[in-house]
Amino acid sequence: MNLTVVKNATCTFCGCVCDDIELHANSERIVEAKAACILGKSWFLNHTAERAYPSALIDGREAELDDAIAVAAEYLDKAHLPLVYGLSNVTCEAQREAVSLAERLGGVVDSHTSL
Amino acid sequence: MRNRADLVIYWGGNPAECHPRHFTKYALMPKGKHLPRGRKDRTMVLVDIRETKSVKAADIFLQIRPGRDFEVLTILRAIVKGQYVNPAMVAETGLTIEQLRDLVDRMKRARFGVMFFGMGLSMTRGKHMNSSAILTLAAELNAYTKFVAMPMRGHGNVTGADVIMRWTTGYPFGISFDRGYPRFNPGEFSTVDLLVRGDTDAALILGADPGATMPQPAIDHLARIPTIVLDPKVTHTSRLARVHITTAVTGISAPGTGYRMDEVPLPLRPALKSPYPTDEEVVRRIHELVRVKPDWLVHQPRTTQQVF
Amino acid sequence: MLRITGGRVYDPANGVDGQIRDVCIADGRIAAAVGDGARTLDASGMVIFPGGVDVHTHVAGGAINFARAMTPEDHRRTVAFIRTQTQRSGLGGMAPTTFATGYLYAGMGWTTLNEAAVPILSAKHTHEELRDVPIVDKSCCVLMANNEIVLDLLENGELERAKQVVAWQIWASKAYGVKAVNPGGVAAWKWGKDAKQLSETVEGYRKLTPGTIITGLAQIIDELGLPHPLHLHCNNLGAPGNYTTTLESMKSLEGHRAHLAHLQYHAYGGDDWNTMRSETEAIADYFNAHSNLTADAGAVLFGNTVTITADGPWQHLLYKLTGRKWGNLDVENETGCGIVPYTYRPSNIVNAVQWASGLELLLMIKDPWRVSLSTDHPNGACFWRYPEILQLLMSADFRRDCMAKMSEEAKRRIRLPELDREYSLFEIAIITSAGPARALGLSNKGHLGIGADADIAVYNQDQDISRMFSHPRYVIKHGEIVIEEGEIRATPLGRSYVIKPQYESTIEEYLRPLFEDCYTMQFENYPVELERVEHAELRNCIPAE
Amino acid sequence: MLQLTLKQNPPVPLEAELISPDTLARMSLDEIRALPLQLGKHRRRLDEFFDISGAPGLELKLIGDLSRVKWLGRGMSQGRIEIVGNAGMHLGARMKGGEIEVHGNTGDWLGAEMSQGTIRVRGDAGGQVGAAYRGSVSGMKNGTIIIDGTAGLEIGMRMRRGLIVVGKRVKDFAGLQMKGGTILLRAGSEIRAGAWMVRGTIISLAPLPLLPTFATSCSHNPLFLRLLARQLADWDIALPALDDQGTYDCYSGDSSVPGKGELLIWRPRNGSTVQ
Repeated sequence: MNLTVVKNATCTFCGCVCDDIELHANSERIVEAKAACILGKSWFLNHTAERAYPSALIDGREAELDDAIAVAAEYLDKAHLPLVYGLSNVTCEAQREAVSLAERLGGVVDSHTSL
Repeated sequence: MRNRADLVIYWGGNPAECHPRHFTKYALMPKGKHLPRGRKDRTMVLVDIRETKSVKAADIFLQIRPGRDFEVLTILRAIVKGQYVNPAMVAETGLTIEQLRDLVDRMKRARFGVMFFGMGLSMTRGKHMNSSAILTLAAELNAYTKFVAMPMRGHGNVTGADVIMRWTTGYPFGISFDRGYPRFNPGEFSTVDLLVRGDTDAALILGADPGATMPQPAIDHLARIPTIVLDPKVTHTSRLARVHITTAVTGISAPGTGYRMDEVPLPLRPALKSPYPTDEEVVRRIHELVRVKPDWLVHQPRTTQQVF
Repeated sequence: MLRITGGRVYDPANGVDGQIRDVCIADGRIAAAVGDGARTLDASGMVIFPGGVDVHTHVAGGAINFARAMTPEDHRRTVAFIRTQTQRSGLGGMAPTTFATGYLYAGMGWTTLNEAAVPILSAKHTHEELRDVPIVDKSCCVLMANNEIVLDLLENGELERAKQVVAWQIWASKAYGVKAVNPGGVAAWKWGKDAKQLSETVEGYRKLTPGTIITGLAQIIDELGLPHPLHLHCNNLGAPGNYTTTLESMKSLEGHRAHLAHLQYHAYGGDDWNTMRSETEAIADYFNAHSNLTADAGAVLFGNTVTITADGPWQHLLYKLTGRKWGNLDVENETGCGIVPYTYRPSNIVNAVQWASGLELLLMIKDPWRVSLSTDHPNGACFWRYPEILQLLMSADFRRDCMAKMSEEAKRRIRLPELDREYSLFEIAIITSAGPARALGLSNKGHLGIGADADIAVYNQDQDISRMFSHPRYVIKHGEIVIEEGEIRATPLGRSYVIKPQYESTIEEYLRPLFEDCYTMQFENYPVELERVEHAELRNCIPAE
Repeated sequence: MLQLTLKQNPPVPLEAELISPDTLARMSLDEIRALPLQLGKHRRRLDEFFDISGAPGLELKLIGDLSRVKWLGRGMSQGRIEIVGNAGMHLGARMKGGEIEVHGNTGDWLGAEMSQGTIRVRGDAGGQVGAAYRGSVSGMKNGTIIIDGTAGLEIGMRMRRGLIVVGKRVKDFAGLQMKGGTILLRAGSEIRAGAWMVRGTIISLAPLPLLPTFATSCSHNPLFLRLLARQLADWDIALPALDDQGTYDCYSGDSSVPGKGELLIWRPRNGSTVQ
């Protein structure tokens, strides 16, 4: 089977964000992460493209994505002071959306920095 | 710093294990334009409370007693300025006045000094004042030579969050929008404080697993209120949440941008295709649903004098 | 479609000086006529200006973003913009948030701005921020005069290759022009040194001097045919006696085009802070006689601000002088950027000289087309205080009132008391819009001729000049009414102007190892993707033969 | 006197900066009932949370556990607020005059950046008492804050003038970056008192862990303490200032700044104590 090779890939495991990693992947998992350190290797090799988890859970039961999004929106909209927290292991694009959502919600947005 | 830093100080961090390539790729080993012999042209000082694997890489290891970072940094500030320090009390830090004087000498003699500080400094007793102490020391050293200090961020893209919040809201973290504009007050709007006091009534958690790391009262409150988790895995927090949504993995199956700890943005190049949506997409879809609900801000003016 | 009737039109580029005439707008541009169905704005008793253009400001990028985090107390003081269904929230003040920056610029009738200092590694970040500056159109200048790769080439006299490198870096950073900050001085600051004299060898080099850097870059930019000339922040900023350095810099630019940034900060005489005085006359005399140069004022207003600059040495000096908080940002980067909150006071003689010098330059430079209004935001004052400067320029009496508060000693150090010139509205339209647009080479901006971008500010005709320019009745951006009666009506995204100069693709192979070594990032990961630049619009270069 | 009794504990903090004598004295009861309070992002009427009795005036009595009610008396310049119960964060922040008395505990930022007036807390206070908000150049500029119980971190941070008295042991960083004024710690503090202080005085009646950047100067009873003692007597607070009771060990610092602040630590003679 052919491997996809991604050059100059970036590792977001630690704050160094090394961008010189070469990834070799089949359709399901990364089989090699050249130049990555020991932490980076385990980060890259431990994730797969398989469906290891249900799309969504509502109250612990498997649920459809659309339903989970609708329930989430309902809870957040109803709250007086919702909190949007985390933002570490996500992309900047997701972070921008999260700040924008917090503003819409009239809530609090916060990251690991405050710890 | 790769090209110039001849004095590299790590404070309260263990790069050998937590940032393995920091030594080799960025700060310590590389041969720089002005440091042709690489590691040999640099002096590395490690300040920590215990002997970690990073000690092997250090020229000088200063082991200080737990919880004395602020005192040591404050003493250094005084020594830099040639001010009085009580020698008897210096001993309580675990170091001698000679060791500290030697460090200050090296700092002043350096052509370009850099201090990286880790969570061993910023998360221990004194917290933000410890960070403030090391940043102030670096600023004051610029009266003698070029000196900078920089936090060693722990997790992936926490720097990105910081940077984005700053340009969109003016503040780096802990921001409340409840009055329709950004307000900032660490201790009031910071997550642990909010949760421990029970001051929030819903939570959306993404890119973090507070259920595994926060103090128990904070976790208890997350379990009490409707909590929504976006994560590639079912995490500790997912288990106590009302809603969990599985998302693609940042940089592995989700494309986008990530910030390096020195605030340089880098493209993320995913190697896998995820069966799950990205965090970005899920947050946007939640936003779209909220947007069409009645707005809580309809009767407000467009600008306002701030409450705080 | 829109028709504005009954207003006095000031369109200096087309020689219109306050005549009452209709302005018609169709498809975002000025049109000869519009149909009867067009909305009509009655502008009787009002004046119509082309939208303001800021040739030199700092509104996005690592430095201003650091300043934001350093000034929470200032954010709390300001009036807040509240989120609406269509508008993001924001905070104004000394270092406004990105959204507020767009609202505040548009809110006084400015519709285009040039972010003047983008460190090469910050380019991607800067564009990300600029995407969140709504309403206004944007361009930016990338820093090059302390770029190690360029400096090494200039040191070795490899001008042709340096040109290729500069061209590649402009395109990779999606910049519009090239900025030189304290040429060689910032490189020296990495050793805690500075480069004060044009003929002095830069620390760390064998023969390279600030002078060679300036001439080399100016020549490269002319040869590449960039629409905006070399944007030069001269050496020795802010230091007493620095006017000689500035004169030398101007002389080294003969035969080339150049734009001198915040000239006020480079026009001081005296030997130290105790004897510092204004030498604007010497600067203005030379400048008046050399039409290859344009400049912006970098005027100072009394009050609070935060000073940020890529000029690290100056910032550290300021920190030592003031003892206020200080942040010094430094990445693998040719900027030792410093940030210091600062208050300019009329009682302080140095500040008084700075205040007067900016105004003197604006009054003594005879050709308004070659000098633009700027405060080097946020360094001299915040951009949203421009109307106060316009009032000072238009009223000699008002200037005298302001000077009454200054000490006699301060007045002996300046020329302002002797200057009676008062700007006309026509001249104001030049220094705020037509002139800077021309300096930037933006042919579709700064005028109301047919086909120009319909960026228009409509002000009440008012004796109170500051009030007049602070509160436009209408602001139109690309044909859309964005401000009406002091309210934000729409927050469209602006466009970004980007240049693609020609370079040979072989330069990439030369650059790759140097770049990766200098910046600890992969060469392929550096360039800013064009699609990440909001509404990018490519502008042409006209290379010299 | 107007009396407001809390009916229900709000689910998230209630911001009530409009509850202050300056605002309420000018209003009718109907206007007061309709006064907007901020419950998270939602704007609510005052009478949703409070029972109202009495007549509007410069005197205000608040009853109930108001520990989730923030910004009470913000910026007040006159009159008096009496709180029977606890109060939330920012009580009396930026106040310019008048008086607040709390028969209970208060949250953080009590009297933060106040410039005049008096606050008395019978119970405990939180952190940042009389402090500067993040980034501000100075904390309280004048006025008096007296706390019978304990207080938290960073009390008097960057304060410029005025007096803070705390009855029980306070947490770290008392008088952090202090620029003037007086802090009296009647039962001492945890570590780092006086850190980075520029000027001002911290008096402790109990032994205090010192930073290494403080130098011993002398042992004596400064004259100004007698004046302070007289002032404190009005509040029924005893301050030893006479030689037959003991002396104060004086230290100066913080030398890292370098600063000229003073730390006075009481050493009683022959086990004589202060209650």
